[in-house]
Amino acid sequence: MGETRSGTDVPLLEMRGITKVFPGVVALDNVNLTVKQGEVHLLLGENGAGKSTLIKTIIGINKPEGGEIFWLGQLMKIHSLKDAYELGISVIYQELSNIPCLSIVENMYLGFEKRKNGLIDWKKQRVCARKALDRVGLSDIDVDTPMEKLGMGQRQLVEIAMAIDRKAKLIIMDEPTSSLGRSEIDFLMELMLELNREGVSILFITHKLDEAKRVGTRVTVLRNGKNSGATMSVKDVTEEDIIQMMVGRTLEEKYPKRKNVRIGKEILRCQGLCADKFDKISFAVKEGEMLGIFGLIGAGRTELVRAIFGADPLATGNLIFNGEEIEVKRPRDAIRQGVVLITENRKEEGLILIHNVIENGTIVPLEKFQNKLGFIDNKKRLAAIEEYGQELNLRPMQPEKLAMNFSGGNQQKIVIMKWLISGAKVFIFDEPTKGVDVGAKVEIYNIMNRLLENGASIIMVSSEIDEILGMSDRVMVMYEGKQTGIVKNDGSIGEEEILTLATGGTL
Amino acid sequence: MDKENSIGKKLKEIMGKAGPVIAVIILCIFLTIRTDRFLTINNIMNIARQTSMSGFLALGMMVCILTAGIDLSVGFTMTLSTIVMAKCAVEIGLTPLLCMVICVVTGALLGLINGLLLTKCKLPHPFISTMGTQNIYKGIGLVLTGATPIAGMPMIISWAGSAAVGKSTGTILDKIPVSFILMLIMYFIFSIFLNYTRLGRHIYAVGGSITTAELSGINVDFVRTSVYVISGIMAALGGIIAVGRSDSAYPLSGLLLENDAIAAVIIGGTSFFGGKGNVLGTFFGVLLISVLRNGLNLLKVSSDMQTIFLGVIIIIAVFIDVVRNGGFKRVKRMKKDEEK
Amino acid sequence: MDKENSIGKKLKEIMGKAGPVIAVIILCIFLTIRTDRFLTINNIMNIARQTSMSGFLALGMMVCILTAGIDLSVGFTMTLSTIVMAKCAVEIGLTPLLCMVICVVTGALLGLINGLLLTKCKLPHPFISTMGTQNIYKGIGLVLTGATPIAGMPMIISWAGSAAVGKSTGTILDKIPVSFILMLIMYFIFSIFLNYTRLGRHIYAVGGSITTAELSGINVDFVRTSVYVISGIMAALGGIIAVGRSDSAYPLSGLLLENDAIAAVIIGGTSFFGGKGNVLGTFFGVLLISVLRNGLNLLKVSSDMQTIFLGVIIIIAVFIDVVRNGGFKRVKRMKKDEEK
Amino acid sequence: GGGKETETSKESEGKIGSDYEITVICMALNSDYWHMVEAGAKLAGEELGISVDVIGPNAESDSAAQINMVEDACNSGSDAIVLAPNEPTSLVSAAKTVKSNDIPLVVIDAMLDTDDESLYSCFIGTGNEEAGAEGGKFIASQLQEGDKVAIIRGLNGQVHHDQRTDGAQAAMEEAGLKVVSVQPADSDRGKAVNVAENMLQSDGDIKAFYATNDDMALGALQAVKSLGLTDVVIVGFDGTFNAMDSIEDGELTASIAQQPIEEGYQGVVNAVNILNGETVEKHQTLEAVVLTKENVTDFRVNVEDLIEKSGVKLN
Ligand SMILES: Nc1ncnc2c1ncn2[C@@H]1O[C@H](COP(=O)(O)OP(=O)(O)OP(=O)(O)O)[C@@H](O)[C@H]1O
Ligand SMILES: Nc1ncnc2c1ncn2[C@@H]1O[C@H](COP(=O)(O)OP(=O)(O)OP(=O)(O)O)[C@@H](O)[C@H]1O
Ligand SMILES: [Mg+2]
Ligand SMILES: [Mg+2]
Repeated sequence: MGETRSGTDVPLLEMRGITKVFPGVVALDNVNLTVKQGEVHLLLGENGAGKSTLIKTIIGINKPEGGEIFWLGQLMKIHSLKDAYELGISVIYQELSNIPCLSIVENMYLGFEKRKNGLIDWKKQRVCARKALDRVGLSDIDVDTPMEKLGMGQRQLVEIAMAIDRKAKLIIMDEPTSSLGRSEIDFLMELMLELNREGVSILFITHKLDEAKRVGTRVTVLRNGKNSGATMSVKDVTEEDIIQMMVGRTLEEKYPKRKNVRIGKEILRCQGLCADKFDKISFAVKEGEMLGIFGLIGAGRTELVRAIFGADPLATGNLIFNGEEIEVKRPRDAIRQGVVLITENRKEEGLILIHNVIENGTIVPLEKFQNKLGFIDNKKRLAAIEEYGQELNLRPMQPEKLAMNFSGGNQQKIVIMKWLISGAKVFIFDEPTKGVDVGAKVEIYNIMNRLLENGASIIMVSSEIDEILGMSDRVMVMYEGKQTGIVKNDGSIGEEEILTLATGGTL
Repeated sequence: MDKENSIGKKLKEIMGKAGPVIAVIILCIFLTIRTDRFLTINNIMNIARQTSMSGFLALGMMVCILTAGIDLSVGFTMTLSTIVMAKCAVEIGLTPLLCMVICVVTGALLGLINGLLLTKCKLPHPFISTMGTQNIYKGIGLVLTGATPIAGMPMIISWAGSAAVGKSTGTILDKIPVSFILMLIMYFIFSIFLNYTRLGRHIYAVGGSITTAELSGINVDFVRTSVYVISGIMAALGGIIAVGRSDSAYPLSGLLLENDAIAAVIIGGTSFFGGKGNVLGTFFGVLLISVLRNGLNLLKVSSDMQTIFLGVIIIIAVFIDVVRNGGFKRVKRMKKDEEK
Repeated sequence: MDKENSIGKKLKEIMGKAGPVIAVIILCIFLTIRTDRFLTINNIMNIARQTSMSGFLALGMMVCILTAGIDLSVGFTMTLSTIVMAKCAVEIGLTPLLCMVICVVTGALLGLINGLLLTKCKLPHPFISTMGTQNIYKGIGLVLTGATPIAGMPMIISWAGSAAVGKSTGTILDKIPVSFILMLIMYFIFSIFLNYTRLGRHIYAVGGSITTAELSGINVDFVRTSVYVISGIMAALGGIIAVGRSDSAYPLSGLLLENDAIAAVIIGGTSFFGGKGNVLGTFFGVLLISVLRNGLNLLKVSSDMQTIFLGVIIIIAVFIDVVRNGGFKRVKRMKKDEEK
Repeated sequence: GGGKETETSKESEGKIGSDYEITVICMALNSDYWHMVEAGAKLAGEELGISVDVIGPNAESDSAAQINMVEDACNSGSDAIVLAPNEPTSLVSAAKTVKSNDIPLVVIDAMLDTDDESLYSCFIGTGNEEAGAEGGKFIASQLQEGDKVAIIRGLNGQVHHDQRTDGAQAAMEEAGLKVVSVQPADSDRGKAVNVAENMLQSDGDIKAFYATNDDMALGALQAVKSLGLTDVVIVGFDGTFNAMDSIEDGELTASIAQQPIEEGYQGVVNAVNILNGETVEKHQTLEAVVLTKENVTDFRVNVEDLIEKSGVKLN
């Protein structure tokens, strides 16, 4: 690893003094970054540190106010994405970027169509696409399948196939693993190392420090749009050092302990829940208890919790709330009982991005803010926002600010605030820390702990074993829509047992 | 971020809300200078009278657009409601008040059909369903009337459309049209409704993000159906005024009215993508179009040129909105909005 | 998932593409039974003739809708292009071929304006910009002609609109209208264009997701501008046929034509949200409307009832599409699409 | 022709030397017909030395716009208003507005649908129904009893098209012709081609088309020509220049011409007379002329002279 094949020491990519200002924000302030030939370079930093912005300046989406970019020692002039691709730079964006209604092969060659006599050569494209898909382990998928029929992880792999097929010298991956499960991640890590051996450089952005350390050669950390310390060799730093560089302090514990929690009576019981993607699921949660739900990608966890919440139809099964059977046909039936879902996709399903914190925070229990005549009292709404905003440590604490202008972690807090204000009792979190930086993660865990201390129950769906083992009282594991076990997380089990269950084995 | 928030943003915000107001004022000043007939009580009352009907229609259109919808059938919903009312009044001879109630109920029902097509039949976009019903309502109106106007409305119906507030009091009250006052009252009610009631806020939420609204426990189908019912009711009310004004219900009265209503709403700053907009903006959007039409008439500009002016004004008003909202930045977001 | 994929899905897929075809066939069978005038060569040629103009307009509208856009100005783009052509031919006396070129160039320019308003002036939605230009183009046409038709076109121009392929050959060629053949050729060209050229595929991509298209290095502004230029050109070509057919260019010829074009495209299965649709569907969408109009005329259905039928057909056609595509499930996704 | 009366009215010129402002509001300003009304009105204005404004909405179906125009005219300093109401019932309320402003109102072309004679000072026009009947009789004179005839009309719901249709239909049926089909083509030439084609298809041997305006008649002509038929009688309405060209070329059979120039001219002259305190005849009827190949050239020369004098530009 890390040996330069060209024999020269000319860096592949060198960025000097990059400055990028958005109205009101200095997103990048004099940032330097050097990617050598044949290395896996890590770019780390908190949410909003400027990582995505930096890579967007490489490919010409953002025009920086200051700074220079060199490609193999030459000043790089990129006017469009095409120029970047032609130089040999491929990008896998943070937000999945494919066109759902078009087929895999179309997506792969979008903008780079192979042509014969001026017309698109579909045959050749299919052949090439087939090869590329085989390479990333999608050999059983037809190249003409519409993208929308694939799962999130599969889509991510198609994007990687695309990058490989373009014979890039540098592949930039902006959080490619955030929607992947453990085995896919392992596969991807292997693939990265393999590509690297073939001489491809990789610029890798992630919030998962363990995987970063597994593949990284060198690491650059950004903090508030500035370089935080010099670029270092991964061998020379510990995870703690990196966290220190990212957040400016050390974190005492990654998974804070709960105090004063009293696990009380059973509050929600699910019996024999069945639907399309899951079968005969039964479990219960108690007051003050956190139940973790683990599974590999496509295990059906999201579908399960959405069905409990009434967002998707449930075929059969009973929901018993506080000892009484309830019927949940739509989300509002669940909400009325105090069972709420914080979805995976906060931007599209949790927030109204163009509305401010007050609107977002009070939309569920609007009737609570009505005066005697039935009109909404805005003073009461503001007071509630301020109260809960303080409690959740919302930053910045500006009730009139639009949700779209908050960072990822703070957006998650607004969603939680909405449900806190509605007086929910059972909180179902689906991947609550997806794409959230290490510092903000701890804040979210603290909020969860406080909820539990106040007697609420939590069901947490997560793909990170660490998080599951670090936070839950009990763990339910799912495999291909079936429940393979519920175990107490009292130290008697560990990663291995959970993974056995998650791959269909028994303990 | 914060600095901008303080002064510049506040100013921008005020400008933002006042945009159409400023346009109306500039237009009025220009017209006052160019023709001494403009700033007379009579003319102002003319404008008031001419504004009322489209004012009602625009209000209904606005709530639809706030949910990211649209109601293309609004013109012929109006026509058909008034035809039903006129038939009841003139041919069956029901009491005028009952006839008016029937008119409003008809409007509500026609709106309900639009809403149900969207929420129950799951037609993908109200553009399509209301384009369909627009033709249907128009056709039914023509069939019902045999394509001839129904005239001879009872007094009370005419009153709403053509009477003045006072009667030979010798004051200005004799000139203020009742219809305009009714419209003002309705705008006031809507500004309360949209800002201070649950349904009102839910309309904004559904327009802001339909999925989030659904997952927040809002009865999205109810909200989406409601706005078309509201639009139907507003169309019927506008229709009562139109009938009063012309003392007849005729089957082509609704032709192209949806265009003016949409234009007024968009000029008034309501986002075409839903979730953003206010009653005041729409009011001034309606006013801008009325003043423009009146002014061009007074300046004896030919109707062909008026058509051109209207087109230009729609584009300029929206363009100002784009620039005002920070142009590029916002547009980037908009583009994202459009995206699947 | 997989089982469904095999048989049922395949069937659904074929049905999906064949939807409007089946509707056309059913309608034809019905009409053949009900009136012996329907299935005659003369009548089929009538339908062919009556289809051509709207066929061109629908093709242009389709590419706009494929990018999740819309071109409301298509009718008056047609009108204005033909007026310019007619003025060149009749008043200036340019050679007919040059006049036709001028017509197409005018259409392209008018389309370009629509495109630039969207991409350069960043107007938020083509609904607004083309509603504005619709009025502007209409007004300019009225001013240019003084609102009276321009008649007396040179032969060649009339030829495209009214001639038959053959001339006293005594065969069926004498009856096949040139305009229909031209339309068929254009549909063939478009089916190649949309499926086998980069711009064609990029149109689908932009409609599928504008942000992703941008991120994939597609010049989104170019694509979006192009479709309006294409729409303008199609409108102009449709216009040449319309002029040839009626031997005159008149300033209200474009009134409401956009409605038929949109209806045909949507009936033909193109998604209102962009990214999905094919030329064949649009062809049968256009045909369905023409056959319907012709059939209702033959059956002596009053024009009022025809209006109603058209509305009902729009709704039913789209509803079938909803059911066909798996109703609920798809609608859920659609809802997400609409969302910000 | 309207020429004769024009000369006789000239005598009254001396009496009037005032600076009246008269607004003429047409049904629309979208056809030669209304431009001829404009020409007549302008002509009268020149002769009488007063200022005449001619306005109108851009579609005959837009009565709301016309109501607004009447109100705005009351307010823009007009001394008298000459109105061609595009919707006889709706415009009654506008007439009331005019009355309440104490402005004399001369109605031209089409009557208001009201029994209240105090609303207007006088009416000048051809009855559309009577003119339609003239057309019907003309067609009957060209055909045999029992022949099939089709009518192409303007938008359903537009009253003067109703009247033109009714008049002609009644006259033709009385003469023993068979009216096999009445379809609207929305006053649109392109649509008329389709409609005529479909009519010929569904009813075979149609011997005559009657259209309630010339554009639609010319559309029917196109359809007849493109199907290679001859000997079909086609009669339009309005006597537009396009129609006159076509009649001169022997293609269109006839067009029923009202006297728009005379209407406009008399409208203004009567308004001035009323302003001068004279009494005028309440209902003044102008004859409709059936233009055929025989009389069209003379008629046209006269019309062109008058228009040229008025300074109104036609296309
Ligand atoms: N188009 C834009 N307009 C305005 N501000 C922006 C824009 N894009 C990014 N920003 C701001 O720039 C800063 C850096 O954002 P960026 O997306 O680069 O963060 P990041 O490091 O990728 O974070 P994450 O880990 O959450 O992806 C943030 O404060 C963000 O709000
Ligand atoms: N928004 C979506 N659009 C299309 N497919 C989706 C969407 N969300 C989930 N899926 C797909 O549905 C299938 C079931 O996944 P589901 O989300 O239930 O699994 P899971 O156990 O929750 O795993 P994960 O959430 O980690 O993907 C997967 O193939 C997934 O990729
Ligand atoms: Mg990022
Ligand atoms: Mg999931």
